[in-house]
Amino acid sequence: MSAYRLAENGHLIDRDKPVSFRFNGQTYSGFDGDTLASALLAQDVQHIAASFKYHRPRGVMTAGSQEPSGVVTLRSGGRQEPNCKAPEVEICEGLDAHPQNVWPSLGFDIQAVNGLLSPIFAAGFYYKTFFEAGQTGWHFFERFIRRAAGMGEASRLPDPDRYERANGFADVLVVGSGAAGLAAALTAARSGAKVLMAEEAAHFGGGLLASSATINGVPARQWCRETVLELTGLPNVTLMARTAIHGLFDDNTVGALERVADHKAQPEPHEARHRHWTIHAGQIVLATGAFERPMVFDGNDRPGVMLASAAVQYAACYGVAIGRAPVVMTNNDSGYQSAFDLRALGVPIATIVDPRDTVDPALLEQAASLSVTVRTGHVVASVSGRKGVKGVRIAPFDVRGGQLTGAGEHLEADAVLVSGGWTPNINLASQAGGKPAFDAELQAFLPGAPRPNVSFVSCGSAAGVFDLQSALASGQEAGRSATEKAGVKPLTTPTPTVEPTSPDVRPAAVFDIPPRRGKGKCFVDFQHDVTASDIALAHREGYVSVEHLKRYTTLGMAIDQGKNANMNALTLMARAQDRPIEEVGTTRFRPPYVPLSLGAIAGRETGRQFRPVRRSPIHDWHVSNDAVMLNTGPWERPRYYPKSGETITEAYIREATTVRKGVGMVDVSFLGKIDVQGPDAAEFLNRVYSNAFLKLPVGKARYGLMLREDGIVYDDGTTWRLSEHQYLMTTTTANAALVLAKMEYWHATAWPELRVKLTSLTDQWAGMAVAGPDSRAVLQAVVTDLALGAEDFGFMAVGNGRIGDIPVTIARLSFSGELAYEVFTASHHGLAVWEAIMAAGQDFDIIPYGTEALGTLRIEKGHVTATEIDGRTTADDLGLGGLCSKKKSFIGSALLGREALLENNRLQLVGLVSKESRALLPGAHLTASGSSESAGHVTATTYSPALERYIALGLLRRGRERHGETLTARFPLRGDTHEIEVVNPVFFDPDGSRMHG
Amino acid sequence: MRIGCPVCGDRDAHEFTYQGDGSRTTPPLDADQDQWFAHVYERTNPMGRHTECWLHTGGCRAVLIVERDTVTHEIFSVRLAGAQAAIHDEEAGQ
Amino acid sequence: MALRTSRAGAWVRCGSVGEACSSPDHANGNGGVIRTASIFLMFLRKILYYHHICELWIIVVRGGDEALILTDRYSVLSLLGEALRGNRGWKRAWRAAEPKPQYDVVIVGGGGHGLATAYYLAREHGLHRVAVVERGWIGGGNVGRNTTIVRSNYLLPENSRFYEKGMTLWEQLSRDLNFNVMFSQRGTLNLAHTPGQMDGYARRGNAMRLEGIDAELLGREEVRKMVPDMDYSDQARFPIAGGLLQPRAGTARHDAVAWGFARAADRLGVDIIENCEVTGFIRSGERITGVETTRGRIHAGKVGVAVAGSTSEVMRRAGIERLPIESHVLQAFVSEPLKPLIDTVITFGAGHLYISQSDKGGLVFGGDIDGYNSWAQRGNMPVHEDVISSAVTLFPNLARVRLLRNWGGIMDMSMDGSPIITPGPLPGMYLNSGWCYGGFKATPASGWCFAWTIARDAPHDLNAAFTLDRFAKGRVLDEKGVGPAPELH
Amino acid sequence: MADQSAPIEDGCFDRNNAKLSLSVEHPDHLVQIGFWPQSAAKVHKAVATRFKSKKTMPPGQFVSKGEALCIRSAFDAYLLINVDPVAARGDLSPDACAVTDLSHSRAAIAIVGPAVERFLNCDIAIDFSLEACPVGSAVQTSMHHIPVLLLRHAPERFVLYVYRSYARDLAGWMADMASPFQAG
Repeated sequence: MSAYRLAENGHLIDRDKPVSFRFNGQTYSGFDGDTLASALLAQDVQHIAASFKYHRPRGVMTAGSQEPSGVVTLRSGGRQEPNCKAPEVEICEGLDAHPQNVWPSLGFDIQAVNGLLSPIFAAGFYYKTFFEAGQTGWHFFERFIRRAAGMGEASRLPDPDRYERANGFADVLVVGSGAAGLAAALTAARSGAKVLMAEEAAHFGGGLLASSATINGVPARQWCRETVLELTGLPNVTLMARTAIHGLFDDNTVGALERVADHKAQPEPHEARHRHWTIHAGQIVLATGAFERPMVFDGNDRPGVMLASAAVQYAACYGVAIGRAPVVMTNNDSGYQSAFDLRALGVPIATIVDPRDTVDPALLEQAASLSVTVRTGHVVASVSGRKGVKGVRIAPFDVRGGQLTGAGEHLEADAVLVSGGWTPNINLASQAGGKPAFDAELQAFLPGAPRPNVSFVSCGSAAGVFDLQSALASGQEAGRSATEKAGVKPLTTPTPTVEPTSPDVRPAAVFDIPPRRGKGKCFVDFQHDVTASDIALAHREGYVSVEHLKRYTTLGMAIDQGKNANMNALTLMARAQDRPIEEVGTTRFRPPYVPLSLGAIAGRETGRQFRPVRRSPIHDWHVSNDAVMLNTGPWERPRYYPKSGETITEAYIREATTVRKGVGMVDVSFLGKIDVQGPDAAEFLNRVYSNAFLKLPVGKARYGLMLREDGIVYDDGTTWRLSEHQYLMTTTTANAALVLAKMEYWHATAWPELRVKLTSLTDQWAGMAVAGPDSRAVLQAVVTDLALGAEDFGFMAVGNGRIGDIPVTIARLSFSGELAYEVFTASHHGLAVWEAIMAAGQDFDIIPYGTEALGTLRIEKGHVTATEIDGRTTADDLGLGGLCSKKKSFIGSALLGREALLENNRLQLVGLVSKESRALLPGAHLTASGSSESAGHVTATTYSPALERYIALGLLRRGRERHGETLTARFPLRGDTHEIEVVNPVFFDPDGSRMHG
Repeated sequence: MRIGCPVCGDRDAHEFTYQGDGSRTTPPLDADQDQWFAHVYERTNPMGRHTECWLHTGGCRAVLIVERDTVTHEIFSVRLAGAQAAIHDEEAGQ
Repeated sequence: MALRTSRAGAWVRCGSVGEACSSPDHANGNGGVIRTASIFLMFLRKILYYHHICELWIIVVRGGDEALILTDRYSVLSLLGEALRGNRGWKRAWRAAEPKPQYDVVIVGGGGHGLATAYYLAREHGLHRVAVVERGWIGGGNVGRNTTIVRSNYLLPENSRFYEKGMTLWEQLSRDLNFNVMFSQRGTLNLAHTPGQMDGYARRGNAMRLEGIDAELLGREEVRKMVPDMDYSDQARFPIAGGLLQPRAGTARHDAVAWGFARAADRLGVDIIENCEVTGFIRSGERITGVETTRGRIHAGKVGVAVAGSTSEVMRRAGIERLPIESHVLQAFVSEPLKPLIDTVITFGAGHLYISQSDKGGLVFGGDIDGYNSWAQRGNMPVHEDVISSAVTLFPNLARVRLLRNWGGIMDMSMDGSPIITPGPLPGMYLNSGWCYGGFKATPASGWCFAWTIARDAPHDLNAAFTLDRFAKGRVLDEKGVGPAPELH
Repeated sequence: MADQSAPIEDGCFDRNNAKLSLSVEHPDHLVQIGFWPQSAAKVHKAVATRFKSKKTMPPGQFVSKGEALCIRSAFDAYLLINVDPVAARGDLSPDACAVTDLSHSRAAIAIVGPAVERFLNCDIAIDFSLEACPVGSAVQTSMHHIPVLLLRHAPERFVLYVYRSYARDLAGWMADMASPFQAG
């Protein structure tokens, strides 16, 4: 004896297309166009959920995204989706929905016992206990609290669906497609402005879809359809349904979620499930409508208690009657209109209860004509029934005193339709605007003025204009002014005529009915089970400010985001504080306006496509030669080239040994490369590098050290002078972008007079280092037009030659400490030059080597990299103090001399040798024997084939004075201690004879 | 937030990289330790109108001086820094 | 044991046990009988409590439905007792104090650090004539806006020792404050994705262990056992190589920390004065001797400033124009409430993301600051895209979970990423600032050290390094090694 | 010697249709001429004479003469395409300008079809409508954290230039991004 499908009506459903779906393990059938809520109500399934804390039976209260209670979980597996609002879920064949947060079942939920203990579980109870037995006690209780808390269960499997991002542009963005939205869009569109109208629901029209009014003589629905048809036909208009505008950010940048395929069993191949739009709007018209306001009375959360306008929508749009004997309670005239509309739609409304003593006689007359009894001066004091409405208690009520004035009487009823007034939807306006203003007539807040860098205008019920005719006019005016501000000449059209005039929504200030003798459960935030007594308790305990109240009671933090709770909470708070609501104020609304899938915001930047991959021109060769690759920031670099099952250690030892004894080649295309060109290039380099660069001759390269402005080492690399005005600077791979940006900053802000141009060449040049005693011979075998003999091409020489007919630039540099050359060529020819050198090197058993072997070689030479240049070390700390010129000023020179940077107990670069002939561990800490106080740490370790010992570099306090000392390298994470000896960091060929030979 | 790059036009702020307080003028390299300390370490950090330096890393790589309100994020002006500024002004003059 | 009566009721400071037992004013505060009875019962209760006999509370039912609970301690017994009486007996958590003209110490800023400082001034240093003046309502600033992570896994000893002191305070904070701050020691796991990152975490983890702090270096399979839902497939752009775990770290309920400290401080006589903005400072010569506020002048022997992101503006009102601090917006995000899904705190190593799940079921996460100066407590969408693409990359099952709320705090980013807790810069003034991302986890330690610094007019060893003049001397504490660029810390 | 000018895997764009098609392009040369206030007039004149354009073009545009294109990439730089470095310098002295050969630093991808604007807007927050971005526009922006240069040759034809090291990855990203436009 409750909700049922009406014989006719329901213009959004197609009665010829049945759709079967499952809920709570049972199969049901609805029609195409039904929502999960309307389809279940049509078959009298009202109890579909349990509340968060007390697990009270809950049903659907609204017809849209405002829904706080009717919340279910859809599907299972990777597409399982918790916390779905039943009125938003469009059913499709085979949809499987199930209740959430219930155990063992919806019908028999053990946790409902919480309801009996509710006095204990009042707001904030968990702050007052659970800590008596310390942390162990808390952790014990916490497990149960976490399992009881939380609504639905998220999937633990990867989501198979595709998500996308997109950007949209419009002169005028219209948010909402109700009367005001359509009027605004029409005005702007007809004026020729580029219009984008977004509607959160599946269909355009908003309140018009269930309105019994006529516009220009035709039913509102038809006017809406015709207007949408006209807009669809205009080329300058984009209409987006199922698209919620969720955020209004700086400079009219708007965030929107388009639910592309939620209404399908699953998306089409290549189709995104959701698309997140970033819309850049010239002007914004907020036609976001208003929420009908629930009222606070005993049992107001029972399934079957619903907003009056929602019941009208279910009847008009889905052909569903909410009950056979519903009672309407309203504190304003719109409740009457809903009752009359329901009667016209075939829903048998018997009684209207209105706390006001005097009511517009026309309404009473119309009620009488429909034999609907009206009980003025009365309210629904309480609802009886647990899993549905069995009956109500009607009682007399004193509006001024705000109290029941009698026991009242019981009335048979199977639904309670409530209208507690209307709250303009000012979420987006509040995100981006000033403080909202309280309207005493409407008992609600209106949008504040926009911030200076945001431009929007509110219209229709979102601006407190509820009369349909005025709303259309207000929409037109908003469309006109937005079009004008967007720089398009607006065309004005006469406002459509509306019959009959809309009911007056101004409410009597009755929003909560305190139960007699304080018994009874009156809910303010339905989903988080926050009751009127919780608010009184919060006030008593001093949580007086509106933000304290919300955080203490968790009011407004559920998935309806306070849409139903905020105004009633503020009213109760203002009364508790004995202050007008304007002074109590409201909290700032925060994005997003509706909950939105993380996948949509992430778009396609997940999994393998999370961040781009950068590859060297020689990449494919490395892969086809079994290189094991390593992520170095965005780059993929060869780490080592294992031969027939070699371990990484065996591979790098072989590679490093070959370079020391014969010849090897490593891809260095990853180095940052910058063209520094112009008449003042030399002066520029002299300012950014700590060592002198003015006199670097053409055809020579030099190692350069770059400091930060605070004197700490920033980056290093070699710079080659290619011609009088052109230098090629190389930087470390990791700092390439940062160094270029820093140099552009210094050039533009400090030295604009310098005639120099800085350009990235990282991808213009492929680079390879040929290193080893045989390197000269290999290159001489393949390079023409460039004499590479020891006397012709000395250390740090730079010259141009050819390999085949490919031009190459060669510099005699060495990072490995061997005789070595870096061969640069234009990227397109990188592979060809690499293969040519490999071919020429076959007679010398040339091998490719990777970053691991390069690490071994540089550690043996004591060359520093990012593990030593860690953003805290000075040049002197690293033994590079000599590179800080005393004869010039440079970036960092002024702050280099600060007290702490000159102390002698600083961490200094040292060499470390294992005294237990086993591998040293990077990240171990160096302690004087017998102490556990860290005096430094191990930065990089390797087995040294050249020295046949395990060696490492480290940073040690007063390191340079402690060569020969024995220390303990502690690695407590592995319980390892290791006796080591401090030595000079240049282990191998300290005088560089091999490099200079 | 959108920044009007004088070279590229109006662009979303994610194309730009903040380079720090733009109201400071880099001291000459041979200025003393106190001048450089004030430049490197001290900030007025106003609540309101603030001069900033941005780099259009996701676009033309111009260095820009932006005046912006640190409370409302409203941007009052954007101008080029360095040599580009001189060339821009000269051409705007024609 | 000082007996001090105020207008409404008897205060009894209870010796070394250091717990607050007093019965501040109750609703109508009348009648001498009540006062003497309450003092006698207080003694009785004190004796019983001292011998740790179970909590005793006495209901005195006095005519009508007015009842007086003589103890104001939270406990399961007081919860049950009050439940039977419709929860009408609970006291205000902190009194709505009116500003007095003179205090020994005035703390500017009613956030976590300001309230904690006032609490420790009263509890550790016996200073009761203390006021906390807050511009809005307490807990409205960063303490109510962070992602609730508590840890001490720092590299530099100056930082790790300070934050470890915080950890020891956190571990008994609920009992100290008699307020459940829900400190959930579920571990913090920093993920590494390259050998180099593993080495970096080894250095940090070993440094922690040498300082006696818990730390474990996990390999890929150990991480997978602990957090199975992350992406271990070959589709991962930056495969997980392992991670550094601090088992004792975790999360705490941020609002409870502010309210817990406020209530405990109030019980020790501290005046908490909300809606009281400091508009200027009272000086005699160079010395700061009080504050001008929107609710009148308040003189004080010492003034402590703990206003985090607003530091520059407040100090400007004391004539200090330039500081090594920039205010930046850091956004935070919370998802819809879910059944238990993530059981530890996780940070992503290949993008800036930290994520955990609150006890109410919402996933709480954040990442980088927006990168430009801001006092707006809100940010823009590019950060949403970066943080959330990192979250969905790390947990591919989160694509279908919904974002419920997004907000921002004002971070006082210092020039080396480490805080400032120091006497000065003017005589009679004490500064607590520079907290960048780390303010919430530091709340107890910052309060404890700042109280010591104010009471003793000299820093404790734990905050001796957090000076204002360290930058001029080059004695920076740069955890990340990115130098004097506030937006990079 | 294999020509490695296009690092994009063949078959990467194998789902082209009438709505949207992607293809690899092979520009010969790409040279940047950087200059300073003192030499601006001289360089403008040199470029104007080569490209027969009357006045100095503002940044964000390009002009073409035969195969050669000239983009004003900044107030102090031009980018010439299909003009070799020596010709690009012409008789401008090293004091007057910095000529940088970038011919090997970029790969090029042509994007053609009626869906080109919607496709670009998947990642790029720029209004590509013809009013906002007419033919002859040179747009320097970024896509998927990668800097790109877009030239609009025709209402439905853009050529995108991307740094070479990113090219293969961006091509894969664009192919995936194009799939909804090219499906069915």
